Amino acid sequence: MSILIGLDTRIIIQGITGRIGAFHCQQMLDYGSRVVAGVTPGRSGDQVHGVPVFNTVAEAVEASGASVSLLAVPPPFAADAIMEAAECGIRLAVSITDGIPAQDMIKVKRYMRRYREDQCMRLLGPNGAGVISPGKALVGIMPGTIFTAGNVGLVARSGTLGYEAAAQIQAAGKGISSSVGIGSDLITGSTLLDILKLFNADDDTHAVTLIGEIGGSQEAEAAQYIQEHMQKPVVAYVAGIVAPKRRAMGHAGAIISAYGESASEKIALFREVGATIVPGPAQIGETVAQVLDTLAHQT
Amino acid sequence: MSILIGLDTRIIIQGITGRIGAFHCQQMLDYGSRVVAGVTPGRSGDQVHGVPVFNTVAEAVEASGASVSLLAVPPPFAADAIMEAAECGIRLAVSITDGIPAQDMIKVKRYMRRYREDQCMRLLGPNGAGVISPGKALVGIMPGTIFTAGNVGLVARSGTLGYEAAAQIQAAGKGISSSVGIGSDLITGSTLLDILKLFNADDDTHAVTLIGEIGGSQEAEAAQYIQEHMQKPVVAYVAGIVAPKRRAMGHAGAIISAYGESASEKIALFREVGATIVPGPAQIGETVAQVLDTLAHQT
Amino acid sequence: MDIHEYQAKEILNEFGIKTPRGGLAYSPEQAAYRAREIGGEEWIVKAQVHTGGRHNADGIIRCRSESEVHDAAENLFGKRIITAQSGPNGKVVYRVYVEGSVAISKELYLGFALDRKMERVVVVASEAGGIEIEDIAINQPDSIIRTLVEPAVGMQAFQARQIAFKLGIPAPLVNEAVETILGCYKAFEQLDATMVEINPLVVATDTGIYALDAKMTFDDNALFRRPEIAELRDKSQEHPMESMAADRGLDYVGLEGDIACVVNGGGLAMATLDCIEIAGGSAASFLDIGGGASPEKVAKAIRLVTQDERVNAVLVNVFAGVNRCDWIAQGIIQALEKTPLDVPLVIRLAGTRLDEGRKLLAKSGLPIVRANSLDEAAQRVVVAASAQLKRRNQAKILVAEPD
Amino acid sequence: MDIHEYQAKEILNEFGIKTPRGGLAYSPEQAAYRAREIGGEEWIVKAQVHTGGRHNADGIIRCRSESEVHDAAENLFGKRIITAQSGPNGKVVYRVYVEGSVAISKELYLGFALDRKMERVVVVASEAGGIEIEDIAINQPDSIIRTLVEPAVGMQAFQARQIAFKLGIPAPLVNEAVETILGCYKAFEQLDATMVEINPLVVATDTGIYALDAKMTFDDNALFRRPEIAELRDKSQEHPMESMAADRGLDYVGLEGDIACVVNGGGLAMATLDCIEIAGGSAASFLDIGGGASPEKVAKAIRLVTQDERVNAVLVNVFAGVNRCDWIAQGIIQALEKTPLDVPLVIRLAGTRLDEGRKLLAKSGLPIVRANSLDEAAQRVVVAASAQLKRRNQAKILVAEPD
Repeated sequence: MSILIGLDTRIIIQGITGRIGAFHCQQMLDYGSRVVAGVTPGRSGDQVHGVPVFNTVAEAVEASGASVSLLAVPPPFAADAIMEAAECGIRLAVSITDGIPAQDMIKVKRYMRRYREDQCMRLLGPNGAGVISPGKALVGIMPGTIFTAGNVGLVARSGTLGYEAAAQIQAAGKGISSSVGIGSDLITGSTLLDILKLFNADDDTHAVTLIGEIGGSQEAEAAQYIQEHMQKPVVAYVAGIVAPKRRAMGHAGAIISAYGESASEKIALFREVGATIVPGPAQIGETVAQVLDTLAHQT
Repeated sequence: MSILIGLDTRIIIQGITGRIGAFHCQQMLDYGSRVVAGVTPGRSGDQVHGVPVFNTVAEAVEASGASVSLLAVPPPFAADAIMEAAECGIRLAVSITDGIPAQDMIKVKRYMRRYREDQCMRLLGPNGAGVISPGKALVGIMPGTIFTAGNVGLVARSGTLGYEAAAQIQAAGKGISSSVGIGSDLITGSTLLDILKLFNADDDTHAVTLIGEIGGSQEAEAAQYIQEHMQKPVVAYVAGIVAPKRRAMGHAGAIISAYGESASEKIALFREVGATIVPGPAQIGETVAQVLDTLAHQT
Repeated sequence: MDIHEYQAKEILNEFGIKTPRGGLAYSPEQAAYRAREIGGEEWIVKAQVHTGGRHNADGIIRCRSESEVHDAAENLFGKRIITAQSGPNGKVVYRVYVEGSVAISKELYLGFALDRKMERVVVVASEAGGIEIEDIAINQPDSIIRTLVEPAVGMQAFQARQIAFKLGIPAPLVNEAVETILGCYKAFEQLDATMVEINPLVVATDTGIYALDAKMTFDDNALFRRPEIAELRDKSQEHPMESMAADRGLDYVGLEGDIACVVNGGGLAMATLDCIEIAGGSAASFLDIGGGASPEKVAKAIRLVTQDERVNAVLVNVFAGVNRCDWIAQGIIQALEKTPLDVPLVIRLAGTRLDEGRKLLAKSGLPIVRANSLDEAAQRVVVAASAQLKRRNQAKILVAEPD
Repeated sequence: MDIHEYQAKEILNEFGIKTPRGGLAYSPEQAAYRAREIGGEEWIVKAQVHTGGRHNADGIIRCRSESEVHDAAENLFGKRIITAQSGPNGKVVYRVYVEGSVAISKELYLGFALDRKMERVVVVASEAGGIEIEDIAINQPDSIIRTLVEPAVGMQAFQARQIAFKLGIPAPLVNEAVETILGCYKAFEQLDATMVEINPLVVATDTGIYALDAKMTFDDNALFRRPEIAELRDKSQEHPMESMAADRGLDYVGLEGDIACVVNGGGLAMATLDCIEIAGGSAASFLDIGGGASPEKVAKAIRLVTQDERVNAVLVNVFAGVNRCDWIAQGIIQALEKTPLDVPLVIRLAGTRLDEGRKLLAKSGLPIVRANSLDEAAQRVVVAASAQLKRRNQAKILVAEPD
């Protein structure tokens, strides 16, 4: 098992005929992902790397039976494309687009909430790396080679820092069940907490590595969940210990930011709820390996 | 028992200092309704018929513990006032305003749906008569004298036709548990179905009188519910048998109107699901009396 | 509230919808002048009346010269256009719109309306444009595409794209079609329309997407905040009684019989008509005085319905809730004291301040028939109307005899 | 993107918010002229700089004559305003805004921002206006009113009314306050702002509600659809490096140390800084090249960070996903072939097309230090920087000796 995607996942790419869409189509196909259709309005009948293109998501889903979409759509059109996916039967959408206006994302999230929870599309990103279940499927932009199949669930807000963690875990001789890049935008489709829940329920995931960073309340929510519900060891790293101190803001935004948004506060929170803290950014791999080895020893 | 309101219901009036608000405040107080506060922005500290006035619904609710509101607010401000009630702890709002723009009502309904079902405010109207539980409380504009307490639940789309039915039931020597005027606007807060459900669950209601009319799908929904769930006899009247035949519309609106919107189709539907059909508008009272007497005979 | 085609097109132009070049004319000479302004070799002269179906009623004329345009306009001015949608009296032409001809490669249907059950705006489209939507619904129901708009976010581009592709719009024109569809939606939403219809929406050979006809109807309840729309009202297109009623804050509906009804509330109005029918009579009209009507408003209502020469009796049936029977009575007295009625008047009052109302009427000594119930009211007014009809016929015979 | 107070006021005026009469000036003479235009007996001369806290930094001067206005402006032009919010370099004054004085009876705070956790716009208000919101939050936390806006319908009048009454606005001015609050919300929403702040919002004796100061910040991601806002950008208020970076599609953050970092992604950037710190070094800056960077963009990035004279070493740390190591290598080679670096360069590449990238760098024969891991990269760049610092100091001594 794995989370979100597996061997049989059927995938479409929205914006498949664009430079970025076509590139990742090739990368995903190379990895073995089942990219079954693409969407670019007005390009129905074309093919990209052998994948048939349709005018609309509805047509692509109907023809291919896909339930997952990678969105490589430029910022001005990205919100519309996400809503199209939500409306047309996609259950998991991965938006890799960087630069979507915040109000568009407010709208998108509002729109997605119209569906009942069990029919609601899950969104990763925007500006996120996507998801990989090593050896099974890749829906995103991460380099497939740095992931070995195994039993660590990896979730990171930052894409590249997630790669760093994956590469270190690989170098430490361990493997990954699934890895998720949430994206670092102000408003994201999914949170650390959402992904933790999935790992908690996944039999193939024996431990979870969580890569947080300064800002926002996602780590605090995740820590609370770890304390109350998590049945697997969690290894946590939070980037930004020496990040530039935030200047006085002098405006309304300042008092929204709650206590607990600095890296050191977040690390303290994770320590409190029993997570294993990674001492420095270069020690992610070895810390994960230690935790896994202890686990193996216990059972 | 009764539905929606009872002896202890605490009521506010939004727009209490207006001509219509003040008039119905007096009428409701005369009937014995517990009107505990009123709202008119900028008039905090005033009194209307001894009822204290507040600037906002939040203040009025906090000071009075009210959970029900009668809204006598002019059309341009009515949607805002309904949303204020929904946001500030009101559980039942009765909007008597005639002439609220349709798009305002779309917005209001959209806004109300943000609350979970069990926290969602119930709205009667707009352009509705409200609700009366005879001998207990009146929140609306119906003349109290035409209602005698008893065991018939009465629900009507039209306000004045509801009065007609109530007066006939009274003249036939029968009484009413609660009576609800839904309002005849295109978009209403509650439907015949919503009120039927409440009557079905109310021990004091032994039979229900339903007054429908041409247009819309409320009667069809109600008929389906009667067939599947209704455990009490229903007496149905549908006005508009000789209503002017609708002219050809020649536009998109025409094909939205589904089959079954004419009075005769609606009557046929009610007949099919076992409701007792009132032969003519002047026979509502006697038909109800017969049904009640048969019921009494059976038990 | 309805507006004219040319007004709808002007509005839609502001929202980015393309229409053929055209100009309004109030005279045949102006129509010919417009044709020259527009240029080209073919023009369409279109009667500006508040009804659909003009094509079948010769309200739209194709012309190939300026003098043909002149003659077509001359033919249209003053003409009464009677269609299935116009009502039996039709609508008189006081303005014509002259439009350049467009080379059509595809005729589509596009409409926007409120779906009261779903409480949302619905977009209706079909490849089978150019004929009435009712006919499309009967003949080609599968061609109809229905799209609901989520009110939280409004219509989205992807929805418009889906429609455009299903309509078979050629790929290079899809973006223009999307702009057209979204533009109509914005006009609908921002101007409180209750209906926007473009039929046909055409794909013109080589030149793009055009609205060849356009209808818009607006929410009367929202006119207070749309003064620019309220200004477009054209009373020449309204039934004179409806028009007069609306000016007085009343709601008038004309029917075919001879009993005028003054009532409060639509439901009670319909029940009253049903009762009159059961009693063997037939209503000439009903006039809804609404809630909280003042004596003056009631008096106006009585005077209004009795202007109708077909009327043989008047029934006032008011069940007062937010109304007051004493004010109703005062209004009736005002009306009758000024101009005595020459037809019988049956009055049934109930509800708020009934006793006060009855007393006022009794004290007035006016010749009115009182009824205590709906049933009684209907029966008495039917009897009164048929008696009046007899008297009228006798009077006619009396007048006719000397000849 | 930040804009000036006077620009924010012009925008808010369009949304119905009242501000005192005022005018912009580019010279002391123009400032005095503005004062005469405005009239009255008292004026406020305000430095137009992209930072709050101008009051404490003598950026706002009250004047009682036109010559005082002239002198105040003269004093401000060219001055560097340094506040808690401005950064250590402060902001230089190139424009002043002259404003008529208003008789204040109440100073309030009103702000709008995005609440990322709630994914909604939040309205923050307080009776304790005139001081920074952080200080209000510490000193009078109970005075703060927070209101969330439901995105499906936008801010409603009742919410603005609640705020107005809680702020203790006198009843006759509540409607004006409601219009002001809703106007700010509309400006926020319709122009893709991320922050609107009016501090103080004042109740002026007898004359109404005025925005005495106004700050607006806009969503950089939405500028593509707000050209009228994008035009308001004032580069004189930006850090030159940030400004240059932004012009090249890069994201630059200046820090206090001596190691320049070129990275991809904010998270990896922060981890890189953490690693350098752990290795005993300190970063001068980091520059994020983002995703899918072309060789040209990478070359620009290298050239940009090395313009900083404080820099003793450069670290390129790229973990390529949507980026490509071969393009990164090409960019580095381009930059170095044109202008050889005079500081050491440490390169750590990983991810997509790593082998191709490494080969290109090896083949180029350029003097670069290669690292295989984050750890190694940090250690090597710290060593390189400290060696360079020594060389620099020696060079200085060598230069200094002849004297």
